[in-house]
Amino acid sequence: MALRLLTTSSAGAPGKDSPLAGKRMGMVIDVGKCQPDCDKCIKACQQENNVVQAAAHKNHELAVHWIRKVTIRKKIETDEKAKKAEAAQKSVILVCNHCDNPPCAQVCPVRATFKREDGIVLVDHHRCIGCRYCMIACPYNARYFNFEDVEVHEEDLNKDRPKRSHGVAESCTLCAHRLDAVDQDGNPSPRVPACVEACENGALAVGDMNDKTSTVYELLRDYAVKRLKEDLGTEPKVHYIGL
Amino acid sequence: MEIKFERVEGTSFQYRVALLVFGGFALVGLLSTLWVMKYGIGRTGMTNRVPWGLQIVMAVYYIGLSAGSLVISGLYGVFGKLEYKPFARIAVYLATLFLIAGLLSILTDQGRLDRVFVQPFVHFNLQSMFSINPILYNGHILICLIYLWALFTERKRTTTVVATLAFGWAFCVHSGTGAIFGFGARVLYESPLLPASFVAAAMASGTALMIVMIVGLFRATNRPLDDELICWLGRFLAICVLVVFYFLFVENAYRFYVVELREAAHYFLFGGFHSLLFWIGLIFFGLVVPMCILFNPRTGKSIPWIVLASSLVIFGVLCERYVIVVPGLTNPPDLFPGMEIVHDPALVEGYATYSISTQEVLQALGVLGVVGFLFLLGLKYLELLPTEARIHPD
Amino acid sequence: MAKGDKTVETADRTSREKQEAGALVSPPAALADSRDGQPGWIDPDMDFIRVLSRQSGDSLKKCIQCGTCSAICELSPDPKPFPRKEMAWAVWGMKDRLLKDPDVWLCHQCNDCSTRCPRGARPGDVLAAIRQQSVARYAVPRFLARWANEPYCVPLLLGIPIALLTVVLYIGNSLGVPQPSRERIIFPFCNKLPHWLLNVSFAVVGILVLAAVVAGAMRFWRAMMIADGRDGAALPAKSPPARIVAALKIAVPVLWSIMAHDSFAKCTRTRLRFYSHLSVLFGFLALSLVAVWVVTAKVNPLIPDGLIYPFGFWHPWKLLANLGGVAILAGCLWMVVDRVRDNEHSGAFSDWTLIVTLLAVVVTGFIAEILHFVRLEPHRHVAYFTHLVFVLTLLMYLPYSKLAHIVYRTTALIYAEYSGRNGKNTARTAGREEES
Amino acid sequence: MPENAAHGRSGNGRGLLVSILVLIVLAPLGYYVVRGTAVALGGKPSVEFLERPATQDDRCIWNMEAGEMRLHHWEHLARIREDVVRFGKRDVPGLNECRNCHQSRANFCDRCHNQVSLTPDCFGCHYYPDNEHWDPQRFPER
Repeated sequence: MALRLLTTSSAGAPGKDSPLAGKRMGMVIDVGKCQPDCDKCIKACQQENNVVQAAAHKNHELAVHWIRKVTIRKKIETDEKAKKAEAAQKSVILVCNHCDNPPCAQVCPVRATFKREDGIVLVDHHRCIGCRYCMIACPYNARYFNFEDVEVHEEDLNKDRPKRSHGVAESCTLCAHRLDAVDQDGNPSPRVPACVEACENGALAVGDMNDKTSTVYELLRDYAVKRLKEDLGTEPKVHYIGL
Repeated sequence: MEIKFERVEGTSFQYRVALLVFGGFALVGLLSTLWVMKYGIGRTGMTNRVPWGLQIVMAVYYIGLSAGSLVISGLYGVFGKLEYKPFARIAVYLATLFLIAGLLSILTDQGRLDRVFVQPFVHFNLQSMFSINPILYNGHILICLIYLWALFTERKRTTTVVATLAFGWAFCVHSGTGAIFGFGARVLYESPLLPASFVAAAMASGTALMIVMIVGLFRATNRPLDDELICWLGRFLAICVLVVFYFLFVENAYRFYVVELREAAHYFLFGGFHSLLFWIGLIFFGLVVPMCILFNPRTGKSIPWIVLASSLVIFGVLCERYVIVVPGLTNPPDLFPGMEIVHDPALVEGYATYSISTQEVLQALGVLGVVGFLFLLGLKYLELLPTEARIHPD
Repeated sequence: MAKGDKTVETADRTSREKQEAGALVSPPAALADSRDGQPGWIDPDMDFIRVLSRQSGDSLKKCIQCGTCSAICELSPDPKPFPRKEMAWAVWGMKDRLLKDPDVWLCHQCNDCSTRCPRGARPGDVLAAIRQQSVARYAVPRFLARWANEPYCVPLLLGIPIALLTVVLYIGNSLGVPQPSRERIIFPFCNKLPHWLLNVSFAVVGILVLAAVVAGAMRFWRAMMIADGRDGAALPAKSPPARIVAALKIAVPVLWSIMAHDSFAKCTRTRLRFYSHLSVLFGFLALSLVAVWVVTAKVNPLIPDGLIYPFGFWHPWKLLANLGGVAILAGCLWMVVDRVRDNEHSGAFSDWTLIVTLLAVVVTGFIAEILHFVRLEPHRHVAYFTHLVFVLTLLMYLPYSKLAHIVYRTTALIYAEYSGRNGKNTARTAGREEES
Repeated sequence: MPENAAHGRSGNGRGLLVSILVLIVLAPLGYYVVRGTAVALGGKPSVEFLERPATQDDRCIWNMEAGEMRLHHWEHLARIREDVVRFGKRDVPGLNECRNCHQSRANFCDRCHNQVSLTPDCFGCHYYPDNEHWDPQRFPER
């Protein structure tokens, strides 16, 4: 492990040596490749980020879901069952959209929710006071609250990742800890997020949208993409192909 | 015209029972809040889809009541109407208490109460209404206290200055509270009319509360009170109610007019329990019946009828606060326009539900208990109530 | 006791007093006691009269020497009762006579006399103003006592402890004076402030204050002795141990009666004063004891295995300190309420300074404690610094501010006991009066 | 003297009240006398140092001396926390790395925190083994 001597120089402000400078992380989801009855990405996320316990919550509405999957179809006004069945169903992955203008960060009274330099929207659990204003402000219902402490078995735990205590809000972090990972010498050695790693169909991609060599860049260049609720001007960075 | 203010003796059986009841409420509220601090707010009716519940409703309601009380004191303080001087002190005292109640309601609702007293002071976000409002609220409490002091020491010029300041500040406070809900994420919140209609409802409920309080207190302590004063307040209340009605009408008409909002408007008006509260609680009992009473020349001059109308308005505005806060959350955001969600294994599809839990009721009672307790103590130890309130003293 | 009884007795006492007082402090007797010893000659100190008048709302002009005050006062001894004679002396500007008078300090200012004066004069306030003058005369050095009672000196007075602490912190932090190794006191979580240096400087200030207190008390004692004509008279016992025993015999009951608030308990105007002063006194004692314990921990033989500072919440000293803080807070707030309620007597400047300083000490202390527990950096250090400033203010000006009553009232009470003024040794007093 | 007219409080009751107050004020002194005697008679002193890693080196991986660590660890942790959470700098060992050497939370963290009544919320979320199987040899004598 590389040792950076802790001197009095504060690492407070993002300086030139910031590993995040110049990046703009984004996600591309290919709806067409997503298999309807596959939930590998969700399982992987829960395992990686210790949300598995929260997901096993007795009350479904109190559980935390960083990544979830909904099935949608065209709205058909008629009541004919046959027609309804005809309409193509799609499985759509929903995560935090990591907006460029995040309303959650705007309304947070203590700046616990913030947008990182590379565009990832995170919650500082050490600071959150649990007012849940961010959940009200989020147009995507992508924020979740830890209503209760959840008992965790030590063997189920990913010990390098925090578990949760009650009273703080949270959402998908785009596995920032994996993207920021460093190797033995302190050089960046990013890994892809857990959900992307788990997806066998290649439906998910996460990367730097400014980096011309990244998959995300190529996908965004080659395909027409849609974003959710673009009319609100939140500029989400999660893009859908074939929605 | 010399007005004498006198403390109540506070030795009667009823007074002690009231003190005991409110004290008990406060204790229950304290215990349930401690429970929440230890175990989290999982036992409330709130969920990930409806993250705000009764406590926020009550906070908004209390802050509104505070505004209205201040309006009554402003009749003397700002506009110099001497015949309302007898009510000035009690009005300002109530305004202060209700603002404290609003703050307490918000406080008890936080997930990490231990951090609330530290983090907001260290990290400040001026873009957030939740950061701006505490300044407005605490400033308002401070101004109210100065106002109270000026009234107690009978400083006439200071009273006028502070009262005017408090009046203006109160408008900021209540617009600020309305602005909490003003953003695009929730269809039913997104309305520039909200702060204005918020102020109107606040005036109505506050005036109504003052009428009930004044009549109740004067009757209970056997102090003479001129009916004419209350009748005038009743007419003022009627106008406020009319304005509230107007704003509600415009808001809903607008929602029906805009195509994108039509579905939400339909949900708001005919969507479930909140629609019941809206039609029965707010429109019928809260606005229509009081207006019938107040605009009727016979009942509009009878004190019991006016008190009845006021009580109904107080209840109606509580319903209004509920239908502001909750339906906006239970109505889900339309993530896929033109599509419908068939299956969502994580969250329940469609409209969410919210039901008030015992836990929240206990906390709300606790806040009420604290305020009621302080109010009773104030009656005993401060010279709040006049010996009489007459337009033409003998 | 029924109200009727009391009235009868008071009336009875008033008439008796009036005759007695007339005999004792009629003008000729007072004249004989004038400043330069010439019989029949009074040299009024006009400044003194002016100061007293200002601080007591022109009470001196209102006094008609009716003696109601002396009759009502529960603390006044039967022979030569106060405050009537003090009022007379004050009117005549007999500063020297008044400042040597232990009776001025026997008054605990319950203001029974002020509320019941038929002319609306306030003897209680007059005596308070005299006490303040008395502190100014006996304090060492005198100019500090003068400053301590001037509102425009407040910035200067606050500036001194701030400067002192800043210098200490500068020496400790910036100049990097090393922490002595092998500390007996362990600071597991706090070294932003150079505690050992703070302890040393507080101890030095404490010793200086103690010296000033002792010097002031001795001056006062000697002055009272001279005034009583018993200069050079010693305690009856001869040998030193016997003397100490004799001194203790006098001092211990007096100290106990101070702690028990015997005098306050006699005050009829309001019961509030008894409780407020009781809680402030014991809170002060508790906090002083804790402070002394922490400051002297390095040399304290009672600490067997080092002292961990800051204490945990359930540590006995911490519990005591918190209790003491709450007691002072409650007591001071009571005092504030008492003074605000009483429109006539709202307290002098020195009075308010003491209450406000005490409140500031306690409130900043609690804030510092809370910030310590929430570990808010660097706010907790700022709060602690402010707290230290107020503590140092309180400590430094103890011999000069209103707080000096700790010293002078105790001295006066002991002297009163010693000289038989408190009515127990009336024979001696009576004999002396016949002589004069 | 109408002494008993002093609003009905008898001298005895007051004496009792004051005696109790004096006792309360002096109680901690008594506590120290008892404890000092116990230590003098061979009892265990209550101030103990904390668990150290097996290596004799007095330096932590943060390259700091133990005393320095004891005085400043939370400030460094807070700074690392800001670095990691807000600025994505993960090249410095944080709380997760402490447990590689100091294996018992009870002995390495809680003891001192309990002594001064501090309850940091670190362990509500961050895993730290609470095993009691620490090596007593690691306890250096005072």
